[in-house]
Amino acid sequence: MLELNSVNSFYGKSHILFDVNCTLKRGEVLAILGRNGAGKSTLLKSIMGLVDVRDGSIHFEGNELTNTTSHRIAHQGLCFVPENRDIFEILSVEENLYISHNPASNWSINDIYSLFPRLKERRKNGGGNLSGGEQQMLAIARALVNDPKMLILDEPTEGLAPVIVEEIEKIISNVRSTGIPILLVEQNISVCRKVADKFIVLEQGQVVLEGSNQDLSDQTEKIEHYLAV
Amino acid sequence: MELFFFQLLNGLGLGVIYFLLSVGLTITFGLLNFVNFAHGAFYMVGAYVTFVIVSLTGNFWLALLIAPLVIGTLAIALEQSVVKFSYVLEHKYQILVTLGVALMLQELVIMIWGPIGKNVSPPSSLAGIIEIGDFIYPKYRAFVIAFSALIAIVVWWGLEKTKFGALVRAGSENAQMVGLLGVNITRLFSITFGLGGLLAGLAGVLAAPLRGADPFMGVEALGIAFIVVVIGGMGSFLGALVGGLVVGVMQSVMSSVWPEGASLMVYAAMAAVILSRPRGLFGRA
Amino acid sequence: MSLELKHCPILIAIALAAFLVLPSISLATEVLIFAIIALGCSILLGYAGLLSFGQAIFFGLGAYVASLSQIHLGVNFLVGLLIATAAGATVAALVGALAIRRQGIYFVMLTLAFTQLAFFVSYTLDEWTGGDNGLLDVPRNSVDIFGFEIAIDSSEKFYAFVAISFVLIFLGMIRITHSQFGRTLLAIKQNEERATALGYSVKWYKVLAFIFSGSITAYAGGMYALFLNFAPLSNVELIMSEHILIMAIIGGTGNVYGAVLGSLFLVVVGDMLSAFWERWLFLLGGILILTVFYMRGGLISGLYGVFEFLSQKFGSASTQKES
Amino acid sequence: MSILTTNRLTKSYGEFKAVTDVNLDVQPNTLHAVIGPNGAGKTTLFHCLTGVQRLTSGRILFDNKEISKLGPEKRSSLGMSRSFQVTSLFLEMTVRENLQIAALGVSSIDGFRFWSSSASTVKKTAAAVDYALETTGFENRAETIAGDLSHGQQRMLEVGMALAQQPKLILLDEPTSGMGVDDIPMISDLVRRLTKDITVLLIEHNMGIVLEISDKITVMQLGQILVEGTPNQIKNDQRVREAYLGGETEDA
Repeated sequence: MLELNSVNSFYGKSHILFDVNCTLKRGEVLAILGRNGAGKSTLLKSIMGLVDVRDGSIHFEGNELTNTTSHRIAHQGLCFVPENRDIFEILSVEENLYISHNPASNWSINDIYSLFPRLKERRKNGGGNLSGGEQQMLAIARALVNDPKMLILDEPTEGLAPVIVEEIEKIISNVRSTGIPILLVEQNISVCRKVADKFIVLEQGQVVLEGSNQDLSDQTEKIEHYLAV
Repeated sequence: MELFFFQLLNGLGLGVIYFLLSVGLTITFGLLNFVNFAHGAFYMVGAYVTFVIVSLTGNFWLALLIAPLVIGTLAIALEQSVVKFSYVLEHKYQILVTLGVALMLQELVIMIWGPIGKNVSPPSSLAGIIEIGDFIYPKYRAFVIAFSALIAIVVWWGLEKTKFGALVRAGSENAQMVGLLGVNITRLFSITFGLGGLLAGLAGVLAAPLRGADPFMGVEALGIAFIVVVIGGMGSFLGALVGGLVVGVMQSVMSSVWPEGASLMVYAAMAAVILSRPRGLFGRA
Repeated sequence: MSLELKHCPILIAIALAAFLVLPSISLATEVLIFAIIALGCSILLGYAGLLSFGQAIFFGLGAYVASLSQIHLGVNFLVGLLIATAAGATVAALVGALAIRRQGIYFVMLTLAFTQLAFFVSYTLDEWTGGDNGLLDVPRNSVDIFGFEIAIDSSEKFYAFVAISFVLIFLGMIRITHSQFGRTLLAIKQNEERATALGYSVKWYKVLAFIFSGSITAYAGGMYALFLNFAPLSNVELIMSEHILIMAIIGGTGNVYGAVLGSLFLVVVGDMLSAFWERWLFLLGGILILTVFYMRGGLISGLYGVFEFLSQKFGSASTQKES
Repeated sequence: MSILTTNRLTKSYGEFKAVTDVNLDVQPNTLHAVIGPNGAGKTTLFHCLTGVQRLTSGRILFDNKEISKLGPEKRSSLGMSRSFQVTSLFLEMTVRENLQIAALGVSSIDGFRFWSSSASTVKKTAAAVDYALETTGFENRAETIAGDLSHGQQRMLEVGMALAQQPKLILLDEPTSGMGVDDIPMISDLVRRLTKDITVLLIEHNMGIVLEISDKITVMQLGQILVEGTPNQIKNDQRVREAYLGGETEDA
């Protein structure tokens, strides 16, 4: 469904991504690994039209996305959950869902409430009053009601308690089982092992390693070499 | 005492007009982070369009209906042709561009109608006074208060209870994220800009029978709108309402105590608020 | 010193040319006075990066103080102008110190509020300022040095005085803009956060820029009142601030000569156009917009562009060798 | 004799504690690195050290002087310079002018000289500017406009500006951020060389560099110091591994 062909992205003058290729099929979860500053977020932003792609192309279901405006890309069904969640703090939980809601979506706001009872309890609360975990759930929920054909998650488990991480893992598997592919930036390898079908590792803006879920366990040492120590 | 009450009511009437004038400015600022120095011109042109419609048809109600739409359209046309290209520029250049627009509109008005102001008479049904016991009050001013209050409620409802309003509020917090939800942000911008202009035009319509239409009322109105927005807090609906009323009442009451000092006071208040509390009464940090 | 020597003939040439070329001597006087005023604005906008709607305060203040000193103190016109300059510097320090406590749009709003305050104060103090009517019949008291009287009682003499002031002030400002202070201001304008991290007390630089700007504007305002024999209330209006800004921007704020071009453009074109088209300000609004979008450096950068083009076209042999 | 110490440094935003009770101890002429995963509080710590943000509680001692309440410009006059994570230069000026402005920043008066041409003021900075040009290898590009430099070169100039101030301590905020692979050795060589004359406190994501060149490493997590030690100690520390990779890495 998604196809990136030697993508080169820039922030102003700095060249961040170098010839990145990857593909994603229906019902697949692709994890993008890499250190801070390796270009993971830039990759997602390139897909969403937030970063200048000077070379290469991005296609989704055959449509060219390269350098179109973000709202057009969102209209194609690419739903983005940014790293810092970007919940609208002055809007209530319900309003956050309401402005994103697309009647065509498989998830109605009520479905979301049964999926995330916690959000139902807090639906009148301001987005700014939510805990980190609740914000993350709301951010994912906000993407789900927007009728996603593909989900893009930027470090959804970052800074969250293990219980909530588990819950998010469940949601990811749940969405995946409906056939919606997911692009996942994640630094926590154990999460990737549980949910990802395949992975790529970015270093200094280049793909340095790719593999299947099995490789995540088999090549741990190699991957860790890229990620940290 | 009665005089005081009279002035208080006058201040209220002035205040609601100030609110209509300022609310568009504050919301465009909140959403676009854009300061429109041409905002006062919308108010002025609103008064002139009223003058034209009333002198052609003799029907104020028609002006009340049509003039705001004309100004809203004008605002959108300006946004599309000039203003939107300045969004990417620094604040100071945005100010200069809109300053140029304001100057052009003002001179255009003088070219057409001359530098001398025009009088607009209130509708005959609202001529005269209402008497409540001993207290008398001009009918038209009473109408302005009631009508503006109604509009204030409509604007509040639109901002708080509709999807469009929620998008505007969301956009003022994080426009990029709104775009990522599939909303065409540039269109949201121009519609909001147009609605802000429409409300300023409406303020001009309501003000026309009270103070006539003159080419320099735009500059004056811009100053007032800035005071209101600064005191109330940039980007805040409630700020525009409270700020408008505070400034209106302050000006009206002061003008019976120390007429020359009325304007002095409000500008001093503005400076004091910026220095001591830059976010105003209700502005977000 | 070489810097001043280089610019001296250009400035004298400008002053002479204004006298010889312009249709009237009063127009020439006005051009030079407003060139100083536009320069005062450029110091703030072009060097310190501060968009201020406060220039009318210093302009009006200079006019009032110079006039009052002639009427009530009876001091000679030179002393009067010096008092006006000192008043301008003091008020500019005050206004500047308060205004720079806020940044961006709030800074602009503050300067706007201060101008309006100055206007209403001037309006209210009508015993001193003449209120709406302005201060009428302002004399130019002659200077008396050792029994030797210098009076500027003709428009030629007054022009000569303005021209000398113009040359000296411009030389002074060229020195300042080419000094370490001028370069530091440019650095602050380009990247304030970095300048602070490098150890610069940014606010004092801005206040000093305000003082320079305010004092020369007040001096010019004083000259303008003596020129007209009249200090109108419109000097302290917000619209005056706007016109000064527009003048500086159209001329170009990054170079002292931009101020001359801006003044020349506004005063002369305004004079010519207003004769048969009173609403020429309409055009000015349009030009302002075009300048911001297409020629951020103003007329002066356009002029340099033309020079460069010409020298490339005709002097190509020498320049090509170098590159 | 440490050059920089912090005593229970704490910074909170409302209820959220970004940095809690951090005790840092930097020895002179060493390269001390602070690392940690996202959200560990490194940047907040850096802002507190440079004076961009006020501490909530605790103390900072620099060269035996308490500096906790001084603004950034005062700290730089005392001999503490910094680089920026996002390149922050005077983009319309030449490399040399950037360094001159930096060198003059430490004296409180020279920048105010409006009565003499800048050439005379600039002479004073010649030694400092030359030192910075030489150390960063910009001798041949001194007259290039900073905005025209490549990204990697801008990062080098970023460090050069801090050097031109001839500081006792230099704080580097992710000097390699956004740099191409090929440029990184250039920076790490430079940083290593610096400790001959001065002390370097380095905040960095790139573990490879940090392990290679640091004398001492402080690892932060969730606003607190997790471990401190030499590169070898850090390399083999299980807690560091977990902090970076999440739980369940025991099979590694």
